[in-house]
Amino acid sequence: MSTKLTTLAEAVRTLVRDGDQVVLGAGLEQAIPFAAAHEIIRQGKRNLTSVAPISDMVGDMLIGAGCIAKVVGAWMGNVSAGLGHNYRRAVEQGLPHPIAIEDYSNFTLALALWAGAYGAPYVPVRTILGSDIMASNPKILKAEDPYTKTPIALIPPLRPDVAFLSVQRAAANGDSHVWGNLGVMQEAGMAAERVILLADQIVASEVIASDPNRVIVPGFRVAAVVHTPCGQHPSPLAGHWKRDGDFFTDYHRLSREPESFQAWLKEWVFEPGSPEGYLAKLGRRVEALRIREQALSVPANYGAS
Amino acid sequence: MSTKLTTLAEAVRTLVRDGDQVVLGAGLEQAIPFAAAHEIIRQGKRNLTSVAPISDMVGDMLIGAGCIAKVVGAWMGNVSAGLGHNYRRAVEQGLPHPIAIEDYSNFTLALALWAGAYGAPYVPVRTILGSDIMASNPKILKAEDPYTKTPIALIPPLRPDVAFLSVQRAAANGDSHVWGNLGVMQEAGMAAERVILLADQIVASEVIASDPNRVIVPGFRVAAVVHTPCGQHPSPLAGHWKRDGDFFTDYHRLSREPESFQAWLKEWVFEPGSPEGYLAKLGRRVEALRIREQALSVPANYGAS
Amino acid sequence: MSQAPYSTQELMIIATAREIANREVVFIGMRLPITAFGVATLTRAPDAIGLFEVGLARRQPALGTLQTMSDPLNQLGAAWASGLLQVMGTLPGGRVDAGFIGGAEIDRFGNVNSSYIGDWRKPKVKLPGSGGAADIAGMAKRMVVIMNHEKHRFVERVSYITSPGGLAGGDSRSRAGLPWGGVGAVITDRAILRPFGPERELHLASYHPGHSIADVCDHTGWNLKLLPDCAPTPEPTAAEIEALHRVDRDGFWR
Amino acid sequence: MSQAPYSTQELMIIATAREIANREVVFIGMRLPITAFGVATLTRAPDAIGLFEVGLARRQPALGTLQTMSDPLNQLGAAWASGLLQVMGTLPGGRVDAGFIGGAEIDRFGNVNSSYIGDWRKPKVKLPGSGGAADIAGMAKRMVVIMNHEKHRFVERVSYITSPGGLAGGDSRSRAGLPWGGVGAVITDRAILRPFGPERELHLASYHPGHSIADVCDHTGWNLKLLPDCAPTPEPTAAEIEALHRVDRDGFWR
Repeated sequence: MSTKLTTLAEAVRTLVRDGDQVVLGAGLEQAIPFAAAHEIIRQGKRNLTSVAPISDMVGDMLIGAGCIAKVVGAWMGNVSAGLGHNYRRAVEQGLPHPIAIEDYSNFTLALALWAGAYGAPYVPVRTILGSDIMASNPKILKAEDPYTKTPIALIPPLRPDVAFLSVQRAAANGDSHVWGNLGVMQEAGMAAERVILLADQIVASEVIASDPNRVIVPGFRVAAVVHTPCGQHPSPLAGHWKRDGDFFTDYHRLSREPESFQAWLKEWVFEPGSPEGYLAKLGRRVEALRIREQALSVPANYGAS
Repeated sequence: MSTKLTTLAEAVRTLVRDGDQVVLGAGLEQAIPFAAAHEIIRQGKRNLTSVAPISDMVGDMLIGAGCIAKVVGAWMGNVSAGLGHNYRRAVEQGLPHPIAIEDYSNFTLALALWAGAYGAPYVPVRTILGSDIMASNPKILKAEDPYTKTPIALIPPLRPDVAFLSVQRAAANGDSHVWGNLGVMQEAGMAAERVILLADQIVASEVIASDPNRVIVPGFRVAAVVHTPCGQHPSPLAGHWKRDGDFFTDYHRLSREPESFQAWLKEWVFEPGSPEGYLAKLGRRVEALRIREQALSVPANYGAS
Repeated sequence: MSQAPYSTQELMIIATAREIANREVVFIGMRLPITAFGVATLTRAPDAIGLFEVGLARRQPALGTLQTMSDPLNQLGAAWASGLLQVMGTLPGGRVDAGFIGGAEIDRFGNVNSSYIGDWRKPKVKLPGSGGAADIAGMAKRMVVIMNHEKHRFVERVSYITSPGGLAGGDSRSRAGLPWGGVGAVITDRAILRPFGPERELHLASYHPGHSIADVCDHTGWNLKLLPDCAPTPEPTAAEIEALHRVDRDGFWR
Repeated sequence: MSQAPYSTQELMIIATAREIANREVVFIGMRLPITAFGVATLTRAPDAIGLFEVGLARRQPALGTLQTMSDPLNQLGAAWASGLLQVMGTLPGGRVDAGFIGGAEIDRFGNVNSSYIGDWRKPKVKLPGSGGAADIAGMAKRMVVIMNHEKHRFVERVSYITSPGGLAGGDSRSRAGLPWGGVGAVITDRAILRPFGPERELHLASYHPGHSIADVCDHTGWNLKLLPDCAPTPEPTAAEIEALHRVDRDGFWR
């Protein structure tokens, strides 16, 4: 069995290319692979397209750092703190450079990834009929349902180049477990050309194989596994890490002006230099976020004889 | 919290109507709710449409008993033993009466249920292009993909009236856990108007809530919960019951002629009279099928503090 | 104005809770509607189900204040943890009775904007966007909008329809292809508006204690008409207040 | 004919295993292909992945003889347990290298019938149907058909195309809208056939030890042509036989 374990720097260097479509927020408000965004910024990737229904501050940060040319999504901001200042600056003032927006709703973006995952030429839908999303996104076509002769919207597939997924535990062979709300993790993982797992814990393959129903994206779809404890900080991870609300609030305040945002980037992205450096800088703060309560799932038996 | 617990006889009496579209084989080769088929036969339901990708002998038995007017599916027979004799007699000779067939492949039938579950007007697909399924099923339309201008097939939604789902454990509130291969259980359960769970075990709601990711069809979609230990016999149920291969072989032999099939029906459906009577008739045979091996899933923590 | 034993936000929560009937399946966003869902489950709707677009369903709200729908507290004890598609798919599936959304602008037909202020090709302000709001507005059997009542937010015509209400009024919503749904209520810090008449224009249904019809109309950017039975918003009952205090144990909304 | 140290079915299994390259993702049906997958993982393809349309993926075959894909033995130690849609969706998703199917009839372009003998409107024999075979034939990068070689099964034209091979030959498959795929091999109890030439007609690639070209042609319902390098099927190697004995520990296939 060949191992897929590697470092985050190596994974980003070899698997993310300038111009790629990248998924970073497939878990919506949990399991956001922030560590990957930091590495993308450090390596100076450019002209990326961010694909996600909801981008909590991870998208805003990448825009401010100049990595993003286009946002394909339904919502971008700072979930608990407010608007995304870098997003606003880019769209309203073209700073640090203009970005394009491809508007979706959450459900239609999920359908686009579903279509990409499972090879559907497109998916017809009714949920956004009447919405100006139909106007501002030219890829969404108006059509008529041939069965009922009523109006429908057509959502074409998205096949991202790279999807980063934060998971609670993974084995070196690429199999993994993730739980809590799953957002579009399965669709993004099945649609993307290259899947990179950020695993909070690396475990023996037997742990994963003990519960194959908890595997959302199978290992054969995974290109690389990176061990990044708390790599989703400041977002939460069910059963493992609480959300660091103050971090979002601080970011919101410091990203209000480009200068203070650059200082924030220097302090939290460039100077730490690596996931390990970031964790070290967080220091004892990370221990306060660690979940200690045990509320274990009642096991399922897979015995066969 | 109101309970959804009831008896199988009551559930079939109140929730299945003559002419209904009924799903009985959503788990494909495991978790086939045979006890429900027996009760449908006993209550003499008529003109049902069977909806399932694969119908192991449960469909054949319903056809032979005269309950089925139409088969919507991809495969019907006796998975381990061969062709379905009642199915053949109905199609080839109109005995006990003619039945209509709506042909699908497994994937396109699953898509039809997916569309029904999630309100898609239809799903476009390429997997069955070139197959005569496109000819023998007039509901599947040929069309052109407006994006690529290439041929596609359109699969319209299926919204069954009733779906019976066999699950390992359920709570009185309708929440449940099911594991092993899931077939189209989620799509059927989300698409059907009325979902009836056949639960191998009834457990406290806390057991289910301990692992919300193992819930495939949420309780709010469930109309009734019936406690039917080993109600999926002779099909298997992951971690709970082995497959009773001899039972399939015996059925295959005895269903070869209408007379011996009627005798089989009398012995295994009418005379037992109820799930409890059926279990009693199986007697010690059922103990040999019980899985005793413990291969428990490594738990997931849902702790939050 | 007497010193009410509840805050304006508490009144809004209780008014929102009253929009949930028993056994209903409702899409709840963050903050105020979650608390309202909790009040509903403790009063008129013990068997209501709350859905979250991140991929969760709950029978009761989480024990504690959430920052986001994905907080570990919201995962613990959930009735269903799944994907966005499965949970939001219940909307076009026709299984969702009501959905609660907010927004930056609303117009007289209940269309909501949370995407762009100004022309979307060159916006004055870029708002965060739809999230799941457009889907909820499109496919919940009814949507309830919760907003602060300010004249520049309650406008004749929104600059961008993120979430369709009645579109141009009358049958324009069904002509656009939406088979059901539309505005059930708009709950503000001053009043409750509901659609009325063949045009389904938003009318004043009730004004909150401490507010007057004139005050509400002054803060509305169109010529707000009154429902025939327009009256003050009923005061919270003791049972409602008690339920709210049980749900909002940290006193976040006082 | 010398007494071979393996059965015809064991030779077929080993020939099937040779169709799986390392790291490939393959759809395996029941019985013979499952065993072949096991042999492949122990010989040339240790990192191959086997998919089952009921909703499973495995890195190794189950320990023991299966009656169905859903047997508890096949669930235990699976690499992925999911739904039919997720697992079969990898086919149109373009992630499946090969798929193994059987059938009742096959024609000279490799189209397979497992639905109806005779006119489907009034069939002489109703066969079980496609199951997942049509999808596998349509969207695996190549399909491998495993059948017993009988003249009435190897026909000029099947009465119903359940699972498309080359359709009418030439570019008719891609003109039908199938963007990739087609027959990789047909493995029988007498021979191996492969498509060849611009028409992609099935040709004799090799004939099994103990059989002759004439014998294979006699049992084929069309004028079977030979591949330029047509030769006897290579004998199983000692390593292949050993792997087969390890997988087929009950001796089911001897």
